[in-house]
Amino acid sequence: MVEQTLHSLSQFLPETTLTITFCISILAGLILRNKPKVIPVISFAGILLATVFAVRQMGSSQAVFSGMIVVDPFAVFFKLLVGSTAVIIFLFSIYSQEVQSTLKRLVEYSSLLVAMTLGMFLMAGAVNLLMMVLAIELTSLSSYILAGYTKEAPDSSEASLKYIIYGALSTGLMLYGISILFGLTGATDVYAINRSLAATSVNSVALLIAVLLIIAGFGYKISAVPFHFWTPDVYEGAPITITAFLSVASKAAGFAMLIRFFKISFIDFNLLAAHAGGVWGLLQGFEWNKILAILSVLTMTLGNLVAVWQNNLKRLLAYSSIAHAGYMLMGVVVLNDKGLAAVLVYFMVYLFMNLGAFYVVMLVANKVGSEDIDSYKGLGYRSPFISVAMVVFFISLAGLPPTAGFIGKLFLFAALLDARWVWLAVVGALNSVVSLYYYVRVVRNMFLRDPEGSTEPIRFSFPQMAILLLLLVPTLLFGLFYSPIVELANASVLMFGVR
Amino acid sequence: MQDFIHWLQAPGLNHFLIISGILFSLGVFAILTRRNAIMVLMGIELVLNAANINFIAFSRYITNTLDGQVIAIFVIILAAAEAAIALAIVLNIFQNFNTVNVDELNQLRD
Amino acid sequence: MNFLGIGTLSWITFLPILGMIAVLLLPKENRNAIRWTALAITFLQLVAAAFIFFNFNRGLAGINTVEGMQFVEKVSWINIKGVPWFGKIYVEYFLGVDGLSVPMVLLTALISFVAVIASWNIEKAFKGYMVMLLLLDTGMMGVFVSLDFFLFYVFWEVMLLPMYFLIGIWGGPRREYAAIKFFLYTLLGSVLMLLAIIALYFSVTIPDPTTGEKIYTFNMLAMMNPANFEPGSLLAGTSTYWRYLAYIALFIGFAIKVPVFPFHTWLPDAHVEAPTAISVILAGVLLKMGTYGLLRIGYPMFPDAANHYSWALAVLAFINIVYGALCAMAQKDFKKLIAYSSVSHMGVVLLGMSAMNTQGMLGAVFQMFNHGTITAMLFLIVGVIYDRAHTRDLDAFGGLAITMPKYTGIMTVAFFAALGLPGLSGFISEAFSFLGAFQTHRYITIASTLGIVLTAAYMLWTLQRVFLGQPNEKWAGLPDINGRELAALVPLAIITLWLGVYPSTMLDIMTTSVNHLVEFVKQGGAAVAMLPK
Amino acid sequence: MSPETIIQLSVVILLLPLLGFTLLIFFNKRLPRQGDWLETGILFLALALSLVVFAVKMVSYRHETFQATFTWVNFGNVPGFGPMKLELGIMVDNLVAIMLVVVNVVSALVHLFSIGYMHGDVRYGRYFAYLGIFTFSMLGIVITNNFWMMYVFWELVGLSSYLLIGHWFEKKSASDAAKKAFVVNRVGDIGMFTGIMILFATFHTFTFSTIFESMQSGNIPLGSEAWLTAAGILIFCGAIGKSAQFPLHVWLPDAMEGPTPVSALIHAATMVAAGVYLIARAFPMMTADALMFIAYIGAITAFISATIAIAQNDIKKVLAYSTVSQLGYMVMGLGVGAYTAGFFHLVTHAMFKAGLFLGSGSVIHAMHHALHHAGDHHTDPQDIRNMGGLRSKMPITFWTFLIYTLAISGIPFTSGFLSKDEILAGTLAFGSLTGHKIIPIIGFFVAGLTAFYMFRLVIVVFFGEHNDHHRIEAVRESPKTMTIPLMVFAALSFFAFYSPNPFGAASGWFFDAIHRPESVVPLAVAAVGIETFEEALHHSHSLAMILSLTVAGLGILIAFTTYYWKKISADAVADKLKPLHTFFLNKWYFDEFYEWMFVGGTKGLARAYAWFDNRIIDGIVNGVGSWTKAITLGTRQNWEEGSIASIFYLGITGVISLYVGWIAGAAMMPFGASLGTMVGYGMLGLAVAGLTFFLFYVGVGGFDNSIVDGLVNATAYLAGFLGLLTRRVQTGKVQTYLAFVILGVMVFFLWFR
Repeated sequence: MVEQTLHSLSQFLPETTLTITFCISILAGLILRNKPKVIPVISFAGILLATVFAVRQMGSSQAVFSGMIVVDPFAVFFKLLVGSTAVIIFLFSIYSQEVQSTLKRLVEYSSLLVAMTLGMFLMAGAVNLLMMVLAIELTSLSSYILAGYTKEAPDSSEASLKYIIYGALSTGLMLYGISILFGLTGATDVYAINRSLAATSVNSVALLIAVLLIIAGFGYKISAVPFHFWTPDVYEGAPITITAFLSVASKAAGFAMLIRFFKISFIDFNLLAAHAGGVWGLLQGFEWNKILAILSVLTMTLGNLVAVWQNNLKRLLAYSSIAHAGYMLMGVVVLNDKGLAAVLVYFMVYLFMNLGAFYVVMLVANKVGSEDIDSYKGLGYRSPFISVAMVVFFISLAGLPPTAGFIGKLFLFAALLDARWVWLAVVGALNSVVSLYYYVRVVRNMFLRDPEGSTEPIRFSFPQMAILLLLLVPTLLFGLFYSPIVELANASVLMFGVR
Repeated sequence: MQDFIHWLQAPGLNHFLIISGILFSLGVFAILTRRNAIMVLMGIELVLNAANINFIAFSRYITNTLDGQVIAIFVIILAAAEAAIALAIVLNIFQNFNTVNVDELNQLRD
Repeated sequence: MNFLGIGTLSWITFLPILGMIAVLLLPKENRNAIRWTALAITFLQLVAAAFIFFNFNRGLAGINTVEGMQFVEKVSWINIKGVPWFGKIYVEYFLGVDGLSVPMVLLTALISFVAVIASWNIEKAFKGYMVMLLLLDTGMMGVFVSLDFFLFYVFWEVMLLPMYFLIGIWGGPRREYAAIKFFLYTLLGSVLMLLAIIALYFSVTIPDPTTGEKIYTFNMLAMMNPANFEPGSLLAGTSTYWRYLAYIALFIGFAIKVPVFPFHTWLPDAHVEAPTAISVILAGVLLKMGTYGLLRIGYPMFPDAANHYSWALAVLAFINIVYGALCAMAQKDFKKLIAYSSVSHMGVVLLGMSAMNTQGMLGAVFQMFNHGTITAMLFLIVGVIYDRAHTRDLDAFGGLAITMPKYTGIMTVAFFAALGLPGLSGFISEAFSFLGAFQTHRYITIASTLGIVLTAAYMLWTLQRVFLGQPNEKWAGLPDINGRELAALVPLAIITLWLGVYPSTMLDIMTTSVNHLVEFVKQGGAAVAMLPK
Repeated sequence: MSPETIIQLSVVILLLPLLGFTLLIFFNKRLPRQGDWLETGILFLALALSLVVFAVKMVSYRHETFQATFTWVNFGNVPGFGPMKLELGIMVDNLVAIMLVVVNVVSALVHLFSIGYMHGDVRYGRYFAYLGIFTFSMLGIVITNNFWMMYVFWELVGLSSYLLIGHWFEKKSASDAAKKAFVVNRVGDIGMFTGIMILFATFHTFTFSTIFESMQSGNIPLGSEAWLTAAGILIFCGAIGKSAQFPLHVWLPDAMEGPTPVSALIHAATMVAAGVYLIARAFPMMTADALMFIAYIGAITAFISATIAIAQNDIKKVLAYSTVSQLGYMVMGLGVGAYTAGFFHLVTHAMFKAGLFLGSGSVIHAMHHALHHAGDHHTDPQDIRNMGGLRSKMPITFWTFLIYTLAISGIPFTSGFLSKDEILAGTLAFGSLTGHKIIPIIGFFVAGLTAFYMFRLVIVVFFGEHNDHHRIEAVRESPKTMTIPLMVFAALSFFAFYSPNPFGAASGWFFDAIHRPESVVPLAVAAVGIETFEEALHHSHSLAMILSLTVAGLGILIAFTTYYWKKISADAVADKLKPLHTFFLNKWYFDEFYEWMFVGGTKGLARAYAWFDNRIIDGIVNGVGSWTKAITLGTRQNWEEGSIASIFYLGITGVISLYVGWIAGAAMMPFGASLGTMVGYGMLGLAVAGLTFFLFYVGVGGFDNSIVDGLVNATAYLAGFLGLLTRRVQTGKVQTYLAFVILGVMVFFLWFR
């Protein structure tokens, strides 16, 4: 038992690191009251270290802590994704006015970011429904506070309250669903659920209710329609850094859990072996992927159509991120590893392009003081480099070559067509046309319109540009040379205990 | 009628499930209708506890293990943590808006 | 073939990118340096195109064989090793030209060169304009030389953004609407095309030359060989539902670019609002991409569907020809009239393509080239008058033949070329298209000849309204066409005239390839032996 | 001289005028006298060369045909066919040799004439350049050995005609006429092109001889005799356009807006005769039906235009209609099988009609100067009612004009007598062989009419009293450059150049050189054979001569009685026959008819009774143009809404729309459909009808804007509206959100249950 725990601990190094960083951050905050700027450095170092440890886990595949958590390529991939996002968010925070203006509370900010990262790491590896709920809660509780981080601002606190009420209900629904599933299968461990479902048939109505309630929980996390309502409000109200973090990392962790839950719980492993490379067999004839397909269509369509009407860039990006969740859900619908690999590829490019877009919004908001689309008028002439970068991020988000966003879409559509989900692919493709419209609205304001008010050039410091390049270069490069991301994705779809 | 009384007299899994269902519904009802933020949070507690009852009932009648009970304990802790943070946020809201009426918090919309 | 270790086609494609970088490095104020750099670059490109033209082996067919392609450059680009559930992904940087693409390469180089001359005096953000123009140039050239579908698609989409900016920033009063309409419309087409590409991608495998492992590939030539289609894959077999659907998706993608009725409404807006040089490029090169795509991709990859829908294409061609001409006649705006005339003339290309025989296809490809040069002249001509009078209202002019005799002279050549006067190149391609189409679609072709009369009518009517009659007092002081404008127009006029008299200069390039394509499509894509010279 | 030299010389003849054009179009401003001497010199050189070719051909190679071809386009190894090449080339046979001389004679003399006539014109140099390109194109038509080049040069003469008619493009009427000429010709040309397409589809070549050989071996177009006939008629459509045959003859009178020498060269002697030449070239492939069609078209044209010519008062208009009439004669001649006669008439007519036009040019020139001298800018110098008594003032012009008139009237000892007589004999033979007696009847009637209206012209212009002494005093004979051509043409109008026998052309060199070619069409559809026809011709010769002399004499007599002796009052006759006279004066109301048909009461149904009196405003092109415009622009922009014309238009389009809708709905409805299906199809039909009507109402242009583009925009708006709608769901109230979550779960549950 002890041996097992010790072994588990050794495989738990990234999470342990984060936990310790969290503690140190808080303690250091108490001790170094006068030097609050040190704390983020500690947290940053901790997250960087945890990410490095996560990289070192690559290739291993095992269950730890009595099967509560697994360490497998799939989990490592998402840890890497979350870790990188956290690192980049810390870099953003250096230049975020919202964060820097409340210097005294930097301890809170950075330690909660660490906690949130920890929650997401756990989400990536959780294989027990209880573990999943706990991980979600850890993430959520931190994010509730962070969303309301600038607590003097009414927007921020309103966002925070909406977020917690919404999140709490979703957790409640999910727990209720889990309890029903527990009743039906007698287990909370996904492998056990799978075994139970494979062995005995269960009441299909009860199963449906349970799954729908659980989907409500996941849907909230990945902001899928109709569980998305919190997203625009919270994204708008929260500080930009937090919004960016939520839009990428939180979504990624949610997807990791969703995929793992469905793939392990409801797939017929016997059929899986027989049809290597083909479409998975479903247990109990329960076509959960159809639910996800509908969800996906609703999500991307609503996200895109509503985004057309947004004038606040943060809110526009919120809807855009909803739409992107819809695209990624398509990859889950197809029920094979190609689809999953496509989702992973998409996440990698999404990381760069979405963070890039948020970063530009943040930089501009710092200078102009507004996130309104009108404040972007003539920006192309005041700050060409930033604007060109924004154009690149936007056309990448819209999915045009030669940017990485295209590769993401390419692999998603490829997976869909390969599994003959042609109608869904067509819907997705048409949606990307709609999405172009609102991205181009911003581009139009930047280049086609003349500046309103000041026409002074806006200048940014070199490090600010360096961070931008850090995001810009991969967005372009992976559009033309995508072998690394695809190979990484291909290697990362492997889950512990499957096949 | 006789049967019903009989049924009532011999509590089993279904009794618990029905109670839990009622509790869940009440919770949801409270969440959707109460305008005071605190009351909404109370509704959420109801929902969580409905799940707890399910867990324990299933644990008792179906699996015969302690899994359900353990989960319930976790959920209770979780609910406490959530409530703590929620109350802090409500407090902050009250400072900013002078109200805890969730209906009036609609600055962020469309 | 190689210069500095880089192949001709790479040079011709990426020269503008080099120019773009050079322009970016130049100071904004130095307009002369910028314009001469751009001109030099496009001129070099033109030289490279001429080099290709003169060194092109007219006896090789190309189309579906890599041996038949010339100036081939083939480098592994993306090579992702296979996993059990996901085959090997192999994308090549694969360039090559055959008889279909060489005329287009020439056209692109020529029109780009002319466009730079026509852009000489752009006022606003000159540097940005040239950068965009050169980027656009690379995109266009790339489409015509790439033989890997992925590469093709990348180039195809790369054009969109510069075009959006060129229309949107430097365009007319309704530029924003026109630009976004162009962008969305074209994107709609290309996403459908993308789906078709993906479907093809998953249906076609080729064995790895070394290991024999099956690899998925974007190689266009591989996609043309029915033997490469995986049995049981989405697009395997012939004349299946999915194959027709994929063909239609591809077709819509290309049809929007052509544009084919009813997908043409972006065109009048975009052409009218774009600055002169961009209208020239739009009409001169961009429209050809649609028909080129159909010939290069749609036909050889889906010969069954192409045959099946050839009548539908003919009907669409008829509608394009007649409807476009009628719409042109209804216009009061000079530029819009020319824009609609493009719809009509591209209909001739479609008609020739629907013929599925040598004369028709030859006519179609030749018409692509000729329409490129002729319509470029027409737009330049409109640009000249708009620069001077700041109006394009057809009824506002009159008697310009007296005020601007040289201008009228060159205009006459362009107008008569557009209405298909023998001795000018437009006639030959039109006549060949009709001759070919008649053999396949008798009555539709006869009906389409109506377009010939209508074209003559609206062209001459325009000519009369603008150039003939008593000179309008208001425009008495208009200066005649200047040297720079002549420099843009005269080469085009000479080409039009030369090809009208001796078309073999261009036709010889195409015949072998076109014959091969016809044979290939007729046989339903069955492997066709190389045809003798 | 070897055949090669003949070919080479012919090529030189062909290219000389092109050289002139190229030099003049670019350098006319820099050359002394704007280069008229250059172009004229070139033409006389070409004339000399063509005379050499003609002489050598006639003397040494009378029965041979020379061809020279080159590969113009190589189609390579065409799938399903094998190697295919497009060979173009030229040929020289007797037809060509004669035509070369005819074209060059007329052209050279017109050049010479123009030096005087066009003196001081604003675009003097360009005028000569245009003459050059015209001559080049015309020679191209003559010399080619294939349909392709025929079509190419066919269009090119159209271009030169366009340029020359529109020479004075400042005048709206001139540019209108030019446009009309080009577009109407294009209508004919697409017919010709379709014919060529039919031939090419089968024979894959354009060369006459190859096509005919292949046809002779039983290979007919598209494998059906109907298509063969169609091909013949369609090719003839080209001639209908270019030779101004009914119903496309309307452009020629308008073309008189061009300078008069141009009318002489293009619209009298050469270009309009190209149609006749085309028929002669394509003659072997004409079936009996096609020839019958040709004969009737020719006869109708001859008759209609002769009647119109009677009532015209513009000197050039009279000659224009006379030209149309004579062209009809030639076409009729070819159609009935009198091949040689038809072609012969082309040659003789070219000489005297060119002379007539140049003569009229001389008169107009003189009148113009006289009026100018008198400071009179209102009197029309072309109206014959303003002339009279010019005989003494312009003796050379008068005498030559009289000779031409005698020739065209068919008086013995003139060339016109010879050719006309042969044609009339041919029609008689045709009538007796086929029973279509109406053709000879028209032929003789028109011969009489011709004599009548031509003498009317001569009498009114040259005899009688001048009605304005002051004006006539200033009239002077034209300069030498103008009178010399007149005299040459007059000389060429005598019989001696064509036949030693003034009463029979058959004994002359012409009939020896030109023979009707053997038909290559299948026997079943071929026209009457040559021998049979010759036989019948032989029998009708004497009768034809007597009859033709009689009607010509009668015509002249009536003309003199009416206009010279004034025994019959022309006005009184005109009064008595008022409707008829108005009818002729208004050119049979062709323009009006087209207008009425196409414009549909532009002038209003309310004035239906008065439509006989309507002024001539638009021509057929404008008529079709108005309709086309109506289709492109719709009611709103074409006509005032609520006007009679618009109501008429809407009525017609309404009927069309209903018909289209009916086809879409009712005709597609499956038999025995249920009520629901029927209603559905009915709705579909109504929708289609509505859409069609809307198309007509707003025009194609409006349709494109409102419907096609509208659909695109509507899609965008719909998407936007949906977005706006869903945006409203985001109320900002968290409880609403939660309600939606619960609702969402429930809906999903119900959906997937």
